[in-house]
Amino acid sequence: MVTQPILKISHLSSSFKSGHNYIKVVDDLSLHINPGEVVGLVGESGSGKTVTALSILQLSNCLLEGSIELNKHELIGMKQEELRNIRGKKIGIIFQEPMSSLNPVFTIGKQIAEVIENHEKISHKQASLKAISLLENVGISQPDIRYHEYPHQMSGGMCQRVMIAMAIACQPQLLIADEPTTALDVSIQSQIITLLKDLKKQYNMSILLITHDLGIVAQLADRVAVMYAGQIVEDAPIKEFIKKPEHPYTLGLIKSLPGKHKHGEKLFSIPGTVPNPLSWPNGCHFHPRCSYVEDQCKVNNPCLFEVSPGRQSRCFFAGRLPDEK
Amino acid sequence: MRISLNSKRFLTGLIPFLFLLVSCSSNHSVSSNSHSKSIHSPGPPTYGDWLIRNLGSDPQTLNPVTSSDLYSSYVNDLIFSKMIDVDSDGNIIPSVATSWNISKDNKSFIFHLRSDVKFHDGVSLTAYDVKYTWDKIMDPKSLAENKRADFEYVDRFEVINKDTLRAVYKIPFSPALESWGFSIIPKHIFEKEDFLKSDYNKNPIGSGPYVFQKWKSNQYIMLTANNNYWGTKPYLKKIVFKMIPDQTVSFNSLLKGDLDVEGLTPLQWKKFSKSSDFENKFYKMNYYTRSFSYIAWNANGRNPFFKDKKVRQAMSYSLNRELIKEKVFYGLGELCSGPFYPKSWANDTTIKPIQFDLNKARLLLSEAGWKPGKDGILYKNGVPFRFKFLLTSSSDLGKRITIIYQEDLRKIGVILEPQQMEWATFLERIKDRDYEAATLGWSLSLDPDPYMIWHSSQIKEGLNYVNYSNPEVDRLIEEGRTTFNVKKRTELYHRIHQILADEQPYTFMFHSPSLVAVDRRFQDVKLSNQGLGLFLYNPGQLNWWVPKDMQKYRRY
Amino acid sequence: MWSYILRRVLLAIPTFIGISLITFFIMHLAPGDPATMALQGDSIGKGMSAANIEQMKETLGLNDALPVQYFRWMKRLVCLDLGESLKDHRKVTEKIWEALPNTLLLNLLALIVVYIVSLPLGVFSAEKQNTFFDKSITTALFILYAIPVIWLALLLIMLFYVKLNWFPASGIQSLDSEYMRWWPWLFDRLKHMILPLVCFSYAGFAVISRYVRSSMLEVIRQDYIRTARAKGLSEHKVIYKHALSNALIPIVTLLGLELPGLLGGSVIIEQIFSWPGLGWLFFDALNSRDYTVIMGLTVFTSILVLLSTLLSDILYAVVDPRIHYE
Amino acid sequence: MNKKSYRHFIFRKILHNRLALTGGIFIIILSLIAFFASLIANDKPILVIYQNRLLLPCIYVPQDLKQADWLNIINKSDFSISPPIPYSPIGVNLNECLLAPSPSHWLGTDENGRDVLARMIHGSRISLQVGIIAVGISLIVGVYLGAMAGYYGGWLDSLISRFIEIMMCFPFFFLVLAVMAFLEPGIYKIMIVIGLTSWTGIARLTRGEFIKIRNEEYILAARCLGLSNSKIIFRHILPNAIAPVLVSATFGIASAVLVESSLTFLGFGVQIPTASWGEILSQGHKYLTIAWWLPLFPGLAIFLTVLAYNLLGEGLRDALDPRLTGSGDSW
Repeated sequence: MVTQPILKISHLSSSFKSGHNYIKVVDDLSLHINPGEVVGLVGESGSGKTVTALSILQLSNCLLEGSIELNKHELIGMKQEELRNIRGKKIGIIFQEPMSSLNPVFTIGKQIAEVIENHEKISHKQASLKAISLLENVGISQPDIRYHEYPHQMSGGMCQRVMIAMAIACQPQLLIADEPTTALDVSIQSQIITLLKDLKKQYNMSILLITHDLGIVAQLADRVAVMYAGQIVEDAPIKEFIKKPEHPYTLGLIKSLPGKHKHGEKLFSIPGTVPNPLSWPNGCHFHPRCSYVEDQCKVNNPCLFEVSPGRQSRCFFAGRLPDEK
Repeated sequence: MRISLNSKRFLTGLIPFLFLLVSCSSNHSVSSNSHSKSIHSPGPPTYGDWLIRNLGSDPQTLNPVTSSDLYSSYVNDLIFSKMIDVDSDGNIIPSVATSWNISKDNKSFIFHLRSDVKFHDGVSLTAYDVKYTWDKIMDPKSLAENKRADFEYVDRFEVINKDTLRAVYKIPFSPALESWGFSIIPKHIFEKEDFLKSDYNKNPIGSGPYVFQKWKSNQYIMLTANNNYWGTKPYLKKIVFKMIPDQTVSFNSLLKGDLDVEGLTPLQWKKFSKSSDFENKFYKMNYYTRSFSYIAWNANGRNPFFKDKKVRQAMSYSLNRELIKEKVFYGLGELCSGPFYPKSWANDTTIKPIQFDLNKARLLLSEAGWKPGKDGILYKNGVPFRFKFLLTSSSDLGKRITIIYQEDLRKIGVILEPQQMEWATFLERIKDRDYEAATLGWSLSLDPDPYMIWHSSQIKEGLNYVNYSNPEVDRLIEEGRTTFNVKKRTELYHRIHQILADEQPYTFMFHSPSLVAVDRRFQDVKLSNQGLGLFLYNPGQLNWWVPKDMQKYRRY
Repeated sequence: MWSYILRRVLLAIPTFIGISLITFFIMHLAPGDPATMALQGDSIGKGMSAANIEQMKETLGLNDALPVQYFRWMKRLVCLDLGESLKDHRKVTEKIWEALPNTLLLNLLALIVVYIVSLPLGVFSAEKQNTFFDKSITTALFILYAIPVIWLALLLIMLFYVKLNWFPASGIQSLDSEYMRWWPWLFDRLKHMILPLVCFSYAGFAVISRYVRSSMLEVIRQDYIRTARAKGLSEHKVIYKHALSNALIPIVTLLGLELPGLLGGSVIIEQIFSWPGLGWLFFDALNSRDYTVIMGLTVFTSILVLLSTLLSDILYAVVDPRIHYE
Repeated sequence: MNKKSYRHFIFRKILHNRLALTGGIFIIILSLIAFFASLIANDKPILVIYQNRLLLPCIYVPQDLKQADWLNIINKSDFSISPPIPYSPIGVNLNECLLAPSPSHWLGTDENGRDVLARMIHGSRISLQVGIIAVGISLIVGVYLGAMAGYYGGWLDSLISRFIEIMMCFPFFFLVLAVMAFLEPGIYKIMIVIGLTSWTGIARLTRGEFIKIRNEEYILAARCLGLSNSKIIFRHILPNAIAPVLVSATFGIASAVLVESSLTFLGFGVQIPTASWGEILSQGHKYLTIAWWLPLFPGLAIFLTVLAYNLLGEGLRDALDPRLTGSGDSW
């Protein structure tokens, strides 16, 4: 049975206004998320993955083209009031820097209760009770005391838990996690990931996980989409992706994982750096750094096509890449 | 007798004055273009309405003994009564003292007081109050320095009985009588009080025509008519003194009717009051105050210029007073030739003021040994003729005259370097004789006795800070102080006038015009022709009244 | 918190002594002395003979050495007695109490008017940065700031008092004010206050709105503002609740800086509008070298300054939970 | 972005900001006028050939011609160039008192017959210098003390803060009076006094900013690199703390011009016969209803200068502080 995707992004491109011209940062991106599914959006920093996340909720002031559909409701061009009913209610979002994402002059309890009161017509008393239960739900001890504390009195990990509590306060269908663990140390990271897993099961919500850490994607995500220079270059279920990547860039990414290399060997790293949005190479954006580059790669622009059921890749030689042993 | 220089409103506005010795009634009429004759409207004078006047700022205090500034004397003259007073012609007239007789040797005076005079709190005024007031003036702790100097030669002052007092002098002292016209303070009140800090200094109790009602500091002082006043009852129900320091605002308040009386600057008088509606809204009064402005040349030898008479005369010749009178006073001032009030008998009208003549100045300077150097500046044995000229920064007209004078002096090779000073600093430099030249002014009392300013004994201690000493002038002054015969004093003072006009210790500049506008609704407005203005004589504003239909303030 | 306040108050005492010491000695540096000035009032009279002035100095105790005079003054200050004015021997506290309400009333109203107007203006121009609205508001406020106060005072008087006769131009109330019932009395006081109030507050708009704008611009770019939007809050709530409460922190310290201005009063405005405030009192005392009144005024200003700096620090802690004082 | 291009970046930003540009141009023109004041408005000719001697009287007057009457020199000279406004700022001419603006006197004459335009041109020197000298001093003292108090903290901070509080309630008039009395009275001394007493606001602001920035990461990083304290303060902290200080500095310059005019109004300002806008305005105060041009033009000049300073300051502040430019362009 073909499940209806919660979120369907097709041919999205968002560009920043700089001076009098617009610089395209996300170029013709298409992605869909099914209910209850965790999709990992992976890419080096500067590949446009955070802009994509923010564009969904239109939080970054850039020009959006294409369509973003949430349960068949087109978000781009939606009136501000309706968009507000989506934000925090239907789609929750957590950010990379939990410490600076909480308002320093309000208590964390008040900031959580604010979301509930904003979307559900319930009294302040019930909202604060619900906030306390949420705090407990995200694993914060003595929630009734913590309710009255300020963000600067809490550690990074606790702040991230508060952010999560805020995001899931109104049981959203989709949670966007923009590099939730990058700013935290490793031990806290795994706690946050297990927390996200439990919440996914408990609220049966789908998660768009944005990160540059393949390890986290492997643990949490069901499917992964790799972005490079504003485009999705590969979209595949996690297991098949790890076993056999279908794009030179994702191949390089997997090879550079520390676990994969042999003792004494030099760690593999993809030569060159991510191009600046102002100067994307024509043709395939990856061709300057690709070790399988051909002439046609430099000229025409590969499109994302189905390699096998549920798998897509943006490379002329997808599926025919020699296996690296 | 009180001489003082007024700097705040230097050369303009109302100048302080208090007393007068007996003088022949002079018949000079006030200058032609004023409308001082009061317009009598039909019908007898009626009571009611207020008079709103303007003081620049709060009077120092309302205790007549300790106060020394002009504003407090304006208010106190209405609240307190005096033994003797002065009329519009400057003659001494009886007040609380009905009569007084002078002993044959001119050394003792006996005053006879009225018995029906009552203070505002109902207690009657007796000779003991007058004696108490005199004791307080003489007591150093009451800080009444400037009044104490008048009684220098008084041997003793005693009460004979409830209504008579006697004053005995060590030597016959002609300017004596006028000094006995001080305001009498209630003994029964101040006895119990600490004299300086007493609350009655802020709400005084006197025996004058007006009772003190309210003083809101830096806002207004309100006096109400004294119903059981022993003299002729005043017609105006209330007199209010407002405090408006800014001249532009006070002038406009006059135009809007918030003020009834206000002094005008020469410019306002000339440019403004020509308009017809100003004419039929206000009387315009123009008179010479008993004051003159001058430039003091410090002849104490510390500077190489002004010890020499010729140099001083040259400096006087190079001041273009005619042009300044025309352009700064708009023709309203009058050139001054000597230290006496032009209409007073002491003034020798035959002496004409020095005319502006740069060539004569150059001649005098070269006679005095000042030869022009290469750069056009005069030199004498190597010293350039460059001197510092002190003036107060608050006096606007002083600045204008200095600028004009500086320009003319430069033409004859003399460099004048102006130094503007804040009033207190200026006073300090004058007191310590630490200056080369300075521009000031004197306001004179009625009695022309010039002892304080010109007698050589006053060089170290008193007011003779130009270091002027001339034995003949000393002799004339001393003689003038002891003779009571007016004709004799006139000759003495005319001689003094001739010597000073020749020696030019000062460059005598102007008799400044005092220009006043009064609301036409007041009747019987009379101007004194001895420079006492509208208020500083008896009856002054006590005669003013307003017909019923023109009264503005009626409700209270 | 209370130990911090106590520490600050204890610390304020040496500061206060320092202020009074410096003022006392610099005051005596300036030439001219109260005896001469008290004797002369505004003109050189007979009293100027050296003997009289010496006598006066003796009675006023001005001949003693400066330290002696300072301690005598300090001794009386300790029992809250500021002494008597050298000019008219009235109690200094009485003179200051007369003038204080007038200046305080006017300045407080001006401060309130300034903040009420410039806060929204600053926020708007920050919100709509670099739009036509922002540019026109800024230019208009600078034009207002640039007008010299002497000029404005005169233009106001000529227009509203002379031509239109809407507002009186001098004094704080009309002569017959105490006969009025309370409502016309209040209206009369307000009418007298309008013109000086405009002169006091017109320059403040530009200053405060610039600070509010730059502080708001900084806050708007913070992450928690994006979180607030992500929570689906209305733009109004995001700006006025989340952004403004953070942007207010530097404005509070600015308020602390403004308080001393309350006492200063402006000599020029008070002289032109004959407003009997502390500015005029101070200028008179300055001209007549009335040492005790000047010292009394300095005591008042320094207490207010120390209080206001302490208050602004405490307000800082109240507004910004991150800061607290042990 | 290397150093040179950063300055170039700011300059381009200001050029781009039309209002700040107009302010800047006005100030530059004003400074030129002030600099060449004696060549623009003077009764002496700019260049004259007289008794076959080439003279530049506006710049240097030889000894023997110090008191000379330049009018007949011009008539008798073979060739001479007179300045556009042939009136000296202090030349009294009593026959032309209080003339309305006319072709001969573009801005009319004052009560002593001196040409208002000539006096305003020479007065511009004083008004420009007042702002720069007074605020220059208060900036240097304020920023330095504020930085020391903010950066080092502890006893130094409380010492400087107490000193700031003392200076805040010090009666500013007294210092003016003491200076006027002891040293020769002059406007430059007053400027220095204004500077020395108005730095407290800037000091407090700088201290606040330094305390905030002191424990930012990039400062800790700089410390780890072993940079000296002074380098950290002036190279790293100051550029970030400069924004509010600049705001108060631009207001400082503007208010210094206004303070000069108020001081002159109260009689403490410039000495006669030198001209300054404040002096002409305070004279004009009395002639408001009679000679409208006396208060109008100096008031207008002060108004435009203060406005120009503010606009330039605003543009500079926006350009200098990258955080505040927000997204994209400026005005």
